Amino acid sequence: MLARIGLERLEELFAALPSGLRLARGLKVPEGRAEQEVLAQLMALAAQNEHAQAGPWFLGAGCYAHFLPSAVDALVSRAEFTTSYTPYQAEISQGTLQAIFEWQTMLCALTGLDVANASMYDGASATAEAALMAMRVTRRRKVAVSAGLHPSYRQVLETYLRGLDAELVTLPRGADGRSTAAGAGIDGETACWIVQQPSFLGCVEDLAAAAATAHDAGALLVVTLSEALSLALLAAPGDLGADLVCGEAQSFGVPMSFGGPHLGFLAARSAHLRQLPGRLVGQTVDAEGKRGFVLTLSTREQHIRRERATSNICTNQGLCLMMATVYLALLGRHGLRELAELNLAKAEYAKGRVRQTPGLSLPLDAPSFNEFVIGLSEPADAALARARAAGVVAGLDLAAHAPELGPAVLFCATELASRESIDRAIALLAGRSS
Amino acid sequence: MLARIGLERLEELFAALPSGLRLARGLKVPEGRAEQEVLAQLMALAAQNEHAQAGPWFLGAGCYAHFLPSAVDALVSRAEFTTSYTPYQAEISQGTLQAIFEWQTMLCALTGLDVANASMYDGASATAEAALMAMRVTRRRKVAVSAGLHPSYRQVLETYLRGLDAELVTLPRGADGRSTAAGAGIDGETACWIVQQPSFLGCVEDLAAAAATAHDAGALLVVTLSEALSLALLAAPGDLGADLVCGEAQSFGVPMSFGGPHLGFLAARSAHLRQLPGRLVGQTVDAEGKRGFVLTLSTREQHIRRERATSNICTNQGLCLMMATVYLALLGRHGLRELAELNLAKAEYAKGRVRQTPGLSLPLDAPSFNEFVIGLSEPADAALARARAAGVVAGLDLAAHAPELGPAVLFCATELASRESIDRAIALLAGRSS
Amino acid sequence: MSRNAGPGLGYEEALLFERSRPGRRGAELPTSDVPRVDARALLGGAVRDDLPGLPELSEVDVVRHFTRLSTWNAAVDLGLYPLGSCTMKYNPKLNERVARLPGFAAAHPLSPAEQVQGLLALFYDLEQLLAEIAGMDRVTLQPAAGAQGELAGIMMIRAYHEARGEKRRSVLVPDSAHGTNPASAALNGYRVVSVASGADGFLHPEAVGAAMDPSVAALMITNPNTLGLFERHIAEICEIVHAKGGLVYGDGANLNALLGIARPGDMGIDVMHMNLHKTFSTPHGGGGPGAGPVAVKAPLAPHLPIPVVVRNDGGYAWSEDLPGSIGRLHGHHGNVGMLLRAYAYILSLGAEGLTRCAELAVLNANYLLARLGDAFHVPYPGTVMHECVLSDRGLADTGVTTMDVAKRLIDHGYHPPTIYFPLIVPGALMIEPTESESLEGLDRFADTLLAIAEEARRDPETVRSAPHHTRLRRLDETLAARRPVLRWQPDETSR
Amino acid sequence: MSRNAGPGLGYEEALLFERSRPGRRGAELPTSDVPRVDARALLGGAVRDDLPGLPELSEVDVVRHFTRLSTWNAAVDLGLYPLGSCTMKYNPKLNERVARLPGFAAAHPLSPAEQVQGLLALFYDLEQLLAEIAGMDRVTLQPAAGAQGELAGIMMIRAYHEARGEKRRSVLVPDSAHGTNPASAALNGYRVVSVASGADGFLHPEAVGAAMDPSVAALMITNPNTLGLFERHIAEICEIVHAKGGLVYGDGANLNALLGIARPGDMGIDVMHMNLHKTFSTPHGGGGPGAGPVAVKAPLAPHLPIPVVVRNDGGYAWSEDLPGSIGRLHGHHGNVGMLLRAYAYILSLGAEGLTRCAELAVLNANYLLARLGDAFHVPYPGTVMHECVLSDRGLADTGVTTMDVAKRLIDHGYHPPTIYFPLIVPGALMIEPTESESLEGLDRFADTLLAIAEEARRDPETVRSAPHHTRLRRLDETLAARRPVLRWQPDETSR
Ligand SMILES: Cc1ncc(COP(=O)(O)O)c(C=O)c1O
Ligand SMILES: Cc1ncc(COP(=O)(O)O)c(C=O)c1O
Repeated sequence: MLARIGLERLEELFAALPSGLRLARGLKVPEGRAEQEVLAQLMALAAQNEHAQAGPWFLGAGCYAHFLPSAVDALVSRAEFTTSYTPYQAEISQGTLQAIFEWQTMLCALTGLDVANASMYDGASATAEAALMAMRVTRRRKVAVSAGLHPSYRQVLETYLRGLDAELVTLPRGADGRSTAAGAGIDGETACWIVQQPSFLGCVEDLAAAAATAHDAGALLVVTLSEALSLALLAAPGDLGADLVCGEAQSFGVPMSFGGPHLGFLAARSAHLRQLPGRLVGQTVDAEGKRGFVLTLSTREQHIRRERATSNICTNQGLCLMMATVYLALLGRHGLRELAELNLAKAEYAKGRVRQTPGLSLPLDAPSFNEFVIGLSEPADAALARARAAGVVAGLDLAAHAPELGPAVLFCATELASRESIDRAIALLAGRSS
Repeated sequence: MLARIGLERLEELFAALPSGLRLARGLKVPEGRAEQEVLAQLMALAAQNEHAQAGPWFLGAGCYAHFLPSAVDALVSRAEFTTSYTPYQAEISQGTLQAIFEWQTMLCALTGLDVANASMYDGASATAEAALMAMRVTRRRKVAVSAGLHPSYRQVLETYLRGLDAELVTLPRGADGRSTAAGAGIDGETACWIVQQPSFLGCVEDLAAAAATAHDAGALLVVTLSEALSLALLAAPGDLGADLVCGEAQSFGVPMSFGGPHLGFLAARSAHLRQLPGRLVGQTVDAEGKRGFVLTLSTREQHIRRERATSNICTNQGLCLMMATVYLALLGRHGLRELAELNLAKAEYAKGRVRQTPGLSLPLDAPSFNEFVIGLSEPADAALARARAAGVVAGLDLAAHAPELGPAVLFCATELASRESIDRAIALLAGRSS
Repeated sequence: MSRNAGPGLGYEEALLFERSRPGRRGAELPTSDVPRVDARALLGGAVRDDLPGLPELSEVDVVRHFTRLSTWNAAVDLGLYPLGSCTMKYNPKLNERVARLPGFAAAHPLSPAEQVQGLLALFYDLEQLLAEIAGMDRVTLQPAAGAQGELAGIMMIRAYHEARGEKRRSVLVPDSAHGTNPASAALNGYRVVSVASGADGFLHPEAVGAAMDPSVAALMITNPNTLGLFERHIAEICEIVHAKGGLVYGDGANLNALLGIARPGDMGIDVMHMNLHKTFSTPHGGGGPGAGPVAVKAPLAPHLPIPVVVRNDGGYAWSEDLPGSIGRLHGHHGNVGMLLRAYAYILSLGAEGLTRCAELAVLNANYLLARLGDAFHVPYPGTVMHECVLSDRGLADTGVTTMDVAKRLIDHGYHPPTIYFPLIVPGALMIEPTESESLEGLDRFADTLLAIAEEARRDPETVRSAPHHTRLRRLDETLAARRPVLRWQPDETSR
Repeated sequence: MSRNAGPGLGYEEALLFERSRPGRRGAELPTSDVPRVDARALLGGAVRDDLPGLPELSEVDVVRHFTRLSTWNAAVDLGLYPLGSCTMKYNPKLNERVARLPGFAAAHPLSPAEQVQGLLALFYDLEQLLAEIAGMDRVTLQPAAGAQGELAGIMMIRAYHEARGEKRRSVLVPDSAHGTNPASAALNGYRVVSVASGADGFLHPEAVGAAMDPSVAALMITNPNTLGLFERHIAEICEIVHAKGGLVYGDGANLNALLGIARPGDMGIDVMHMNLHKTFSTPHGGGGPGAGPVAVKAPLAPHLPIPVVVRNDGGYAWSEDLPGSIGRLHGHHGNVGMLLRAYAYILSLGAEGLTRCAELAVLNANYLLARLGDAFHVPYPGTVMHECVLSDRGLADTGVTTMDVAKRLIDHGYHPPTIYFPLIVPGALMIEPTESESLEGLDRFADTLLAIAEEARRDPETVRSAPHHTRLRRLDETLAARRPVLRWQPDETSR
């Protein structure tokens, strides 16, 4: 091969590098190892992590333990989906393209909006991008955020806005846990109001009221979700007036994987299409008139529009989108709904147990979906440690997130939670070893 | 649909069944359960089994713990391989056909013979079918078997011969563990001599001598293997005079799975092709002269020849063949050899430790591959239980299989065994908790 | 009609050996932590030099090779695969996940029973479930496929007669039977006597009665039979055989039609196998592995293969304490990975789900028969069970044969039905849709077959030269058999 | 020339919604062991009625649907996928297995650090490894892809300047840069100033010097650049930027060319991202997920995103104690599943293996350039690094464009190279073979491209109307953009 290139030594391939820039030593990276060895090493690391397959699990807070139907991984791991890339060349990427089109369609149905993109990195950055989009649409610079926004999403939003000519205001949480627009944070400068549904603390928000308030001020209502399954039970945010719906769709068949890769999404009304970030797939026809799909409207995107693009996003979360598309297809119209009802029933059962358990309380009155706050009568870390010692992961310590509630945990019950395990977890939280 | 059939009720579809034969009640089978429930139930059952991924493992004896390269399962689990069937329709089954042809080719190379079929059920039935084939070829009725044949293979052979006009004689084991033809078990009535290489107790047999003895009597030499990896190190049996080579290829990338599905094989010389049981794939051309593959010589088989077929085998072990074909392709010419050498080195190291360990002995002098007998100074079940309690599966108790050796275990060390785990296992067998 | 398939892109791929390049490897070995051993010093002449017959390829070479090969196969996961008698139903993905759990996939057959109680419990329970479904008393899970199950059954029948001091010499097999039936009987040394089916496709008591005498060990019967018909005289036939001291072996390959509807054991069957890869949805794997458990009535239980799983106070154990056993049939415990899948399948479906399988499988077969019966000759008209058999007789004047129709189906993206079987139907097309197919899928398939029948009249040459869209055109099977090339050799010129 | 692909069989498949049939379902839910809840009573108007927009399908419908869809994709596992700038190297199967271990795949981001020490140890070690490979001091693993890494880097640059009391307003970006570079700078509020590449394809110190002033926060540079050339003036350019108080951002998308050969950190780069899905072989997934860790020199370390992993006596912990941090960039800890795969990849290859990647990737690119350089116009001749850029200029008289050549490659079973990028090369064909390709594979690809060039002269219409063998012919992108149909609607007529 070298001869064909006109060289004699492999070395010469790098002649263009100024010698001072060459690395004079080998990399300080351990010697390569065989598959057997690497697997053993990584299995040893994996064995050091607590995980949701090992026992009862009630920790959610933006990353949810749901059952993953076997067909999802079986299909998604097909090499044609896994080892292909962004479907730039439509004729040889129709599999990916059609699936994205199907995802867009289903996401529109779930959110009640007209257009949805082919994924954002995660719920947090999708929320930040939604805020930026609202600022572009409204040409305003103030972003109002409910206190109920997931604290990490909130932090990411701050990161994205820092350096820009933007202002971030926080709207308070009402006594029952729901957001209020009290304090008149929404005004003629406000680009959008961002409301999480259900809120970080599990409260189901009144979106219609929020929409009215936002729209009255000429602002957009952005609804963000970290538990997308709630969309199967709660009214489509678009139907209640939301202009942008964004968030995290990890609950649709994507493994928790210590927080990623997950599946950010962003849906909007047609009117705002040109300001939407991210990839879009559209329908078209081939030279013989047969239906097919292509990436489209890319004049919004960085590879065409560069610094005037709607975002810098390029590689997104393609395979997670594929997981969610397969998942929604499997669960389908009735399955997804019933699954959401089952989640609700499990959480309501847990709430009932809490009510019956001395020493525990429900500090927030607002209705919830599959997650809610349990008030404790001792520090949460002690209660959670006791539960963990009994093999139960009983929720998230809220000390850092909502100290005003006193000792409390955020408790999530999905379809994976058996009644018996809920009983055990509540008992453990209350101080009784079960 | 019923209307199109001309019926009114589903019920009527079964009108042809005499009513007395209809099941008047529901099946006593538990109510159907959701995937999540069935998985949980089976995970609970799986958790009750000792297995080779949980700790050091030195139990072989015909079923071997080898490393399974990830690419094997990734490829074999492709739906096109998993959910297709016997490639009767060649034009739409070329994937399976070409892979079988490749397997046949590699098996010929490993065994040193001319033709190999597309699998038998397992090593045991392959050995039995080889005996039957030898009887057909020689038109003789006596089958001589080395004492070193795997006891289960021996039992299966007895089962297959029972009822036939056949006689089974056993040739003794010499003092060093190897087979001898002493006792003149091989004579003019003998169809074949079946020698396992290495023997059940791990001894490497002298096949050239066996071939000479068998051929002198006009009998065939059948070599059977339960550890196919030995073929990568030991001389090809065909080159040493074996007429039929059969056995078990589980070691080539097939999971242990509690003993099956595994991969029986049978290879022969061209001269005996017409007596070979099982499927064969052959090369041909299509209508345009392009090379392709088809099932061939099926006039040997049950679906054409019925009661005059060479066997009754129909469905065989297709997907296991695919695993082995991928495995051999990955390991390849040098990898498979080096793997065999590594197995040898691990076992020799273990032997060395045994020699140094008071209370343990090596009762058999014959050379071995990756498995050998360790003599103990206490009952094997006690020693193995001690090791197990320490998390080490230290071999097979030979009490039932070779009581004449005194307390002893059959100990197998593959590439999965680390030096440290070998040291531990030997120490545990010798009575020291490591 | 909406299209199922048409022209597309086909990848080419040479043989592994042709792709081989010196020095490549697809798997690295771990560094040895023990001293190297000089194999030759240790083993002398017993050592070989090298493995020149194996290829040298990188992991990516191997992955691409088999990925490309896979694209040349039809598969249930790609569409209807109506191979009659094979019950190519959908294989739920859950079952694949179950079989890969380390507690199953990495378990060892020689672990002491106390250490593998989960597996033994599963064996025990699966035996009970299969016995209930078949209407029999006991089950062995050892046979690796249907044919080995037949062999085991025949051996048990022999053992049964011998235990009664009888030496019976022959086995009756209907002419419509699958080839494994006579082959299994012959493999165990029985003389096979063929019994002709009646003109109506059924086995008649008279025919059996005429063939039945005290030298006959058993009748092998398939019900529904290979024409897809329920053997309506089954009870009477069993009585005739039993009256002469014979036993009835039931080929359970077609059990899918009867799940929860009727049970072979209730019809007089004494021994039967089940093909778990058919009725119980374990994947067919390009030709296996399958599993062929055998169910027996109590009188045959003493002859079951050993070991058997028994339940005692401490849990489950293996027992070889069965003096009348035919012995061992498998090197270990059978195709366990397939048993696991079948078990998960039965638990998933439950009693109602299983019954629904039979109902829909039969409905689907009759629907196809109704849609196709005008265009194709139906040798044995009437209501069928899980499959229907057509023939090419009506196409005789076009020169188009069953083989041509089958190959033309490939162009439309369908795996062809079973063809030229059963042997009693010249030019048979044996179609088994299974319960997995939807109405619209059946319609699309029927439309395609009707279009081919029509094409056979309009443009027979196109049908006769099919397939046209596959990477390879029709393959020459005669050449393959006449000049067998059964392995690649270096001098072989690749085309 | 041996064929890579040609005509074959293509399956058709409608949309999920068109396949939907009332009453079907692809997943059963577990029986509830808790009381049913009346959602409407509980939640009132917040509850919706139904989900009519979701399809109703059985598991087999869904499996066939996506299995068929998959057959319409090109993939690395099917062959050469020479998409320039994307480093479509082979993705070892081990890494897929690793990512699915329950201790990783079912771990939760909010578990207390003591409960996930294996993951934190891995984060810590991977950061060290990436820092060493890049020649930088610290690394954040949070960014989900290269572009988010760029944004993080730009934010850190802003924080760095602001910490020094400086408000810089603009970022220099060469005209050959990838679109994410200017977009990332703009997303963080910087004015983007484009710097022209030299006629020789290199960025020149003079050009940078002319654009550089104290209002410039940073220069973003890609090295090797998007022409595949090593920016030979990199050291001098960095000095110029540094001299004016600016920082240099390195786009590490092309790091594959430099592994073990040279390190951006040693050239003067202050901040850079790495695309783990390119250089470190995590699968591209049809458009992600990727991972875009950012490496920085020590002066930027105070500005890394939080949380960071720290090592203490008790093991590893998260720390948010970084007052200068730009904040959090990801809802949790980044695309961890991709980090795991990249870690396994680095451990597998080791120092030598990584260096070998670079050597072979560069060798392969130069080999293709040598084979193709006569038939295709080479806008910037010379030795390239990991990729080479050609153009369609030589074909102008045939009317065949880069687009046509790309589409014709599809007929031969190849995914086309990146086309029409970098923007400074009209009609660019940007080819990155990666180290995964074998010599014979490269030759086959080169032969194909040469044959297409030849065909363009002989029979331009065939090239211009390509692809011919795919299920769909050339798709109308203009129509899609002009009349956007971005979701399926019931009234939409399916064709
Ligand atoms: C009617 C019938 N009997 C027996 C068999 C043999 O079963 P197996 O292939 O599992 O050995 C088959 C399968 O092809 C069959 O269709
Ligand atoms: C040169 C270059 N820079 C940046 C990017 C953006 O990286 P990502 O797609 O990971 O966001 C790419 C990827 O396409 C690239 O090729």
